[in-house]
Amino acid sequence: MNWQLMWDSLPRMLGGLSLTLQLIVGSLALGALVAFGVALLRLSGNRVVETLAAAYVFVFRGTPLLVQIFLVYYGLGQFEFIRESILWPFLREPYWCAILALTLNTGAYTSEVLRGAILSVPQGQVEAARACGMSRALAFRRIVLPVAIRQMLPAYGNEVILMVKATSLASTITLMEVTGIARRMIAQTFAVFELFIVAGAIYLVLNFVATRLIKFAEWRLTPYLRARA
Amino acid sequence: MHRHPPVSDSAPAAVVVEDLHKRFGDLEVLKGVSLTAREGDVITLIGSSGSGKSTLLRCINMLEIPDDGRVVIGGEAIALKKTRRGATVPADTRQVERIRTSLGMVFQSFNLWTHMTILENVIEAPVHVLGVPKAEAVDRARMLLDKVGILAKADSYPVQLSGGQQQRAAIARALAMQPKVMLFDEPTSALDPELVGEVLRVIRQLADEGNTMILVTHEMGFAREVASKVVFLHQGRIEEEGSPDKVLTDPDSDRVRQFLSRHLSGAA
Amino acid sequence: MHRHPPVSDSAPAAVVVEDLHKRFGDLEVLKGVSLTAREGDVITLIGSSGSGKSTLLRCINMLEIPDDGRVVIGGEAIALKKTRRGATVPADTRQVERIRTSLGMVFQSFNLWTHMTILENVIEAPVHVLGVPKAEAVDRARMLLDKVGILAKADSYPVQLSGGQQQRAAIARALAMQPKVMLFDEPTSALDPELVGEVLRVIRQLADEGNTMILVTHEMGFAREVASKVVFLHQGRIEEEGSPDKVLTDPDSDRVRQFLSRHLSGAA
Amino acid sequence: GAKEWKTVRIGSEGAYPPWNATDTSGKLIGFEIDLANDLCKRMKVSCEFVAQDWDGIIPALQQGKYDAIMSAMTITDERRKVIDFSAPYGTEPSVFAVLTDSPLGKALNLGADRIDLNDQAKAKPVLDKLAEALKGKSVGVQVSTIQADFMDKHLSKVTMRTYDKIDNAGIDLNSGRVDAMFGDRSVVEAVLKATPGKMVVVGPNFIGGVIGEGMGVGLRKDTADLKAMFDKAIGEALKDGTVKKLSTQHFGYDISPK
Amino acid sequence: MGTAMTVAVAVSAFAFGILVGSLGASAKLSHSLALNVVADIYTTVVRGIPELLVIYLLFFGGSSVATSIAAAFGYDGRVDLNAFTIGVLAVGLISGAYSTEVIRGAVQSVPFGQIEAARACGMSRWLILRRVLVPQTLRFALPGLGNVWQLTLKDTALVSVTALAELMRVTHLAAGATRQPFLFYGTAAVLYLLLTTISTALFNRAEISANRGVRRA
Ligand SMILES: Nc1ncnc2c1ncn2[C@@H]1O[C@H](COP(=O)(O)OP(=O)(O)OP(=O)(O)O)[C@@H](O)[C@H]1O
Ligand SMILES: Nc1ncnc2c1ncn2[C@@H]1O[C@H](COP(=O)(O)OP(=O)(O)OP(=O)(O)O)[C@@H](O)[C@H]1O
Ligand SMILES: [Mg+2]
Ligand SMILES: [Mg+2]
Repeated sequence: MNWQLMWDSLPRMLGGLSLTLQLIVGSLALGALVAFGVALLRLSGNRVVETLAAAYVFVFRGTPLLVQIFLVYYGLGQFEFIRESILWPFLREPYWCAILALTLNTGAYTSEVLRGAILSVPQGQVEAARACGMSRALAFRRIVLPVAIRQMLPAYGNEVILMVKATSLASTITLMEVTGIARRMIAQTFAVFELFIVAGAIYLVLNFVATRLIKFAEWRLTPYLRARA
Repeated sequence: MHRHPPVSDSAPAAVVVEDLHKRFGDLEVLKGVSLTAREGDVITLIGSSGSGKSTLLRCINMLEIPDDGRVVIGGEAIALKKTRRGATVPADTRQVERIRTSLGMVFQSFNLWTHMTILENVIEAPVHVLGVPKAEAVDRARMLLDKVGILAKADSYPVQLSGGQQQRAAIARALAMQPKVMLFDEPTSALDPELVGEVLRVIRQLADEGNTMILVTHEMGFAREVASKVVFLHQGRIEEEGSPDKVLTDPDSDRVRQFLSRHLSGAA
Repeated sequence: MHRHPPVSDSAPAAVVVEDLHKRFGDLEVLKGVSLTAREGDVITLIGSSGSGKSTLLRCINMLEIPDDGRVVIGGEAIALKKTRRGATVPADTRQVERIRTSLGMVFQSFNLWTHMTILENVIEAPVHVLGVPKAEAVDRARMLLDKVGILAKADSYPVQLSGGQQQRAAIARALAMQPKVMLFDEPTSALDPELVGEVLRVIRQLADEGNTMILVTHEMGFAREVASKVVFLHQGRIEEEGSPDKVLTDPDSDRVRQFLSRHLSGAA
Repeated sequence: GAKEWKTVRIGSEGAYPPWNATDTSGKLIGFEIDLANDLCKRMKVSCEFVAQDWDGIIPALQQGKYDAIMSAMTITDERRKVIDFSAPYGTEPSVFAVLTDSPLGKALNLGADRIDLNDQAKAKPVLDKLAEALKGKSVGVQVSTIQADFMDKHLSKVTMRTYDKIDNAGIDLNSGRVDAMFGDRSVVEAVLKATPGKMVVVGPNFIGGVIGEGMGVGLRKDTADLKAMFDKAIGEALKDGTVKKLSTQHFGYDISPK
Repeated sequence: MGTAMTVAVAVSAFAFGILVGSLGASAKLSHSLALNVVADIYTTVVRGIPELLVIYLLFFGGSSVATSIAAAFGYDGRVDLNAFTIGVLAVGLISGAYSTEVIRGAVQSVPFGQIEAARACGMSRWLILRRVLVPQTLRFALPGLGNVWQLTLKDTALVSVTALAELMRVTHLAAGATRQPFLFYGTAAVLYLLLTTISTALFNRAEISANRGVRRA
C-alpha cells in the first residue's frame, strides 16, 4: 500500500469534487422537479397522460443508467437533425448530457417514491380535510403533500445515495469528476488499488453528509414522531 | 339525570335526508332512508354492525355520494347529476365544498392531522378555507380547546394525546368551523369507560347551546342520555325511530327488542 | 340469568401469583400483586386504563418477565434468575415453553397468524409443539371451530373474518392446546355489542367444563355475568377483590365506587 | 523463477483493430492474436487469451491475471517503471484525424511528413505550430495511452478529452464534439474506414520521444525467463518474415520495427 | 449471448446477495455488539461507495485476498478468480448490503403480536423462526427484494469493466465496431427492459402467493 501516493493524490482528486457536486445537486434538483410533475401526471386521472408518464418511469427504471448515459451522449449525437437543432450546444457538452441522463433517471425513481408516499397518506386524513370544506387542490397542498413529503424522506434518502454514486459514471463520457480524475491518475501511476480507495473514501464522506442532511430534514419535519418517545 | 328535551316539530329543519340509496358494487347498503333533523335535535343512530350507520353519516356530507335520493342541508338541496357511465356525482363541487363548511364531522378514528399540533389542527380550516385572520383563529381555537378541557395540550401533537383527548381535539376542530350541524361517528368507541363520561359532557353542552347533532353509537346508555331522538337502522332501512325512552325501553319492533336484549348493557 | 357459582376454597390452585412486581424503566406498573385462581375459577380483572391489567396477564405466561415475585402454575413455580446486569430472566427457557403449553392466551388484538388459514392457525401448535398427528389435530380443530360457531370459516384467512369471528378463532386456537388455564385480554373490546353475547356464551361453557380462566374486561355487565371472582386493579395494586355482586354493586373502596359511577353501563 | 512455462496467458483489450478485436462470438482476434499464436508455437507453450479493458490492463498483469500483455502497448519509460517489455514487434507513428470539411485540416498540414520527437531541433518549431493551430480546440485520445502522454507533455494548453475506447473518440469526432482525434496510425485509419469519406488523417506522423520505440510484449518484472523466451521468438519471427506477412495481412502494409 | 451472461451473473449474484443479506440481517439483529458493528460497517461502506469502485477493488484485490486466504490454509499457489466469479462476488456483495437492510426491515415489521402468540403456545425459538417469522418476513421483504433484484440486474452492466462478455461489453464493442451507438445501446436498453418486465412479472407472482391471507390496499 503506497500511503504517500494516496495522500498526494487527494488534492488532485478533490479538484474533481466541484464537478461531482454540481452533477449531484443539479440532477437532484432538476430530478425533483421532473418527479413532481410526473407523479402528478400519474395521478391525474387522464388515461393517456398516465400511460405516457408510466412508460417514462418504466423505461428509466428498467434500464441501467450506464446505458442511458451512453444513449444520451453517443446515441443522440448520431442524428443529423439533433446536431442541427438548437439543443445541440447543450447536448454537445458531456456535462449537460450527464446532467440530462442523471436527471431523467432520478426523476423516474423519485416520482415513484413520491407517488407511493402520496398514495399512502391515510384516507382518513384526506377525508377530514374534505369534511372541513377544503377543495381537492387545497387538501392536496395543505395535507396530502406535506404528509407525503415527510413520509417519503427515508426512501428519498436512499435515492440520494444512489445518485451520489451514479455521478461516477459520468467519467465514462469524458467528464473529469472525482472518478474520472482517479482513472486518469491510475493511467499514469498504475496504482489502481490506492487511488480507488481514495476515491471511494471521498464518495463515502459525501454520502455520509448526504444521509445526515436527510436525517436532519426528517428530524426537523417530524416532531410529531419524536414526540411519542 | 339530565335527559335531552324533545325538539318542537316547528323548529326549522337543519338536515333532511330523503329516500337515500347507496350501493357498493352489488351490495345495497342503504335502501331508502329518510330522516329529518331539526335545529337543536340530537339524533342517535343505533343498529348492528354493517347496518349502514357510518355510510348514512358519510352520505350526509357527501364523503360518499348517494346513488339516489336527496340531502338537504339548511334548506339547500345538494345538487347531484348522473355521469354518462351511470355514476352519480355532485353537480357542483363548489356547492359541496361550501355546504361542508357548515357540517362538522368527527370521525370514529379522529383523523387528526398527524403532522400538525393540536392548535394547528384546529385553526387549519378556518384560516385556509374560511379565510379567518390567523390571530383571530388562534384566539377562537384556544377558547374551544379550553371548552373541551385540553387547552394545556394545544402545542402537543396528536400522538402525544390519550384517546379521550384526541377525541376532544377532533370535536374542537369540527367546532372551529362554527358548523350548524355536527356529525359524530361512534364518538365513544375505543375509549376507556371513564372517558365516555367526559365526551358525554361535551356533547351535552353543545346540545344545550342549540347545535344540531347526528351521532352513531353502540353505547345504549350513552344514546339514552344524550338523544332527543333515537333511530334504529337495520339492513339499510330505518326499523324504528322515536324518543329514547320509547325506542330503548319499549320498542315496537321485534328486531330492536332482540338487539337490545342481546346487548349486555341493556340487560344489566 | 345464569351467574357463576363461587368455587370452593378447597379446590386445587391452578395459578398462584405472589407479590408480583414489574417495572418498565422508571415506571413501576405492578407494585406487588398476589392472586390465586383455583381450578374452575373465572377471575375477572377490571380497572382503569393503564392500571396494569394486561401486564399482569402477560406476566403470568412470562411474555413479560416480572422483576420480583413468584408465579406458580399447577403447583410448579416458574424458576427465574438474575443476570449479572440485574435483569430477571427465566432460569430455564424449556420449562417456560413447557408450562406455556398448559396456558392458553387470547390476545386483545387476536394475533392470529395472517399467513395461515383459520384451520392452520388452530392445528399449528398441537402439531408442531405437542406433536399431535396432523389428522387427529385437524379433527379436533374442526370440532373446536364448530363449538365456537365458525366451522364454515375453517379455510378462510384471518383478514376475511369479521372481528367477532377472529375473536372466536383465537379462542379456538387457544383451546386446541387443551390448556388447563385460559388467559383472555379484553375478549369483547372492538366487538359489535351483539357479538359480546356470543363470546360470553363460549366462555361460560368453558367455565362449566371446569376450565380455569383469568380475563380482563371493561364491560361491567360482562364481568358480572361471567365471573366467580372480580379483582379491581388500581395503579399496580389490587384495590378490592371478591364476588361480582359484592365488588360491582357494593364495593368497600371509594376508588372502585367512583370508577363504577363514572361508568355508564354501571350507571344506566 | 525456475518455473517451467507450459501455458502463457496473454491479456489484450480486444477493441483496437486491426491490432486486436473481438468477433461476434466474443473471441479475441486480430494481428496480435495471430502473432501470439505463432510466438507461442516457437516458445513451445500453449497460449490462453484473456480480454481486459485497457484501463486496467497493466494492473491486471501485475495482479497476475495473465502473464503477458499484447495489446498494441508502446514501450515507454513511464511504463518501464512498473513492467518489463520484450523487444518491439511492431511500430507505428501517431497521427491526427479531423472531419474532412474541417478548416483544421489545412492548419494541421505542418509541412512535414514525419517528426521524430527525439530530434529536438527539428521537432520544436513544428510542435509550436501545432499548439498554435489547436489553440482553443479539443482533441480526443484513448485514456492512458502514449497519445495522452503526448498531449500532456507537448500540448498541455489544448483541451484533451479521454475515452475508454478509441472508437468512442471517433464517434465524438464524427458528431463534432471534439475537433480532432489523435492515435496510432493504423487504428485511426481503421476508425476512419467505418465511415468512409467523413474524416481524414492530417499532418505529420509522430515518432520517437513519448511516442516511444514501438510495441512490445508487456511482462511482469519477475518473469525474466519469459522475457527471454519472447525476445528470442520475436527475433525469429521478425527474421523469417512472419511479422511482415501477418502485418500485411491485417494492416495492408508492414509495421515491423526497422 | 451477452444477455445470457448478464442473467447468469445477475441470478448468481442475487442468490449470493440474499445469503449475505440474511447473515447481515441476523448480525444486525443479534445482541452481539461486535456483530452489529461489523454488519453496520459493511452496509455503510458498500452502499456508500460507487458500485464501479467496489467492482474494481474486488477485481484487482479479489485474487490477492483469495491467494492469501489460501496461503493461510497452507496452499501456496495463486488462486485465480475468473471474471465471472469476481463479477458475481462483487455484485453479490453490493446486493447483499441492500438485501441486509431489506431483510432487517422486514423482520422488524412482522407484528410482534404474531411472535407473542407463538410463544404463548409454547413454541421454541427455532420453531417460531421456521413456522412464523420466515414466512411472514418473506411477505414484507419481497417488494424490497424486487428492487434489489433490479439493482443487481443493472449493476451487472458495470461488470463490463472486467471485460466479462456480458450484455454491456458486447454492446460497447458492437457500438464501437459498427459506429452505430444508438442502434446498439438502444437494443441493450430494450433487452434490459425485457429482463425487467419478465422479472417484475415473476416477483408479482411470488408476492401474490406470499400475500395469501392478506388484504391488498
Ligand atoms: N367502501 C366500501 N366498499 C364496499 N363495501 C363497503 C364500503 N364501505 C362500507 N361497506 C359495507 O357497507 C356495509 C355498511 O357499512 P357501514 O360502515 O355503514 O356499517 P356500520 O353500520 O357503520 O357498521 P359498524 O357498526 O361496524 O361501524 C357493510 O357491510 C360494509 O361492509
Ligand atoms: N413495554 C412497555 N414499556 C413501557 N411501558 C409500558 C409497557 N407496557 C405497558 N406499559 C405501561 O404500563 C402501564 C400498564 O399497562 P397495561 O397495558 O398493563 O395497562 P392496562 O391496565 O392493560 O390498560 P388498558 O385498559 O388501557 O389496556 C401503562 O401505563 C403503560 O403505559
Ligand atoms: Mg361504522
Ligand atoms: Mg390492556
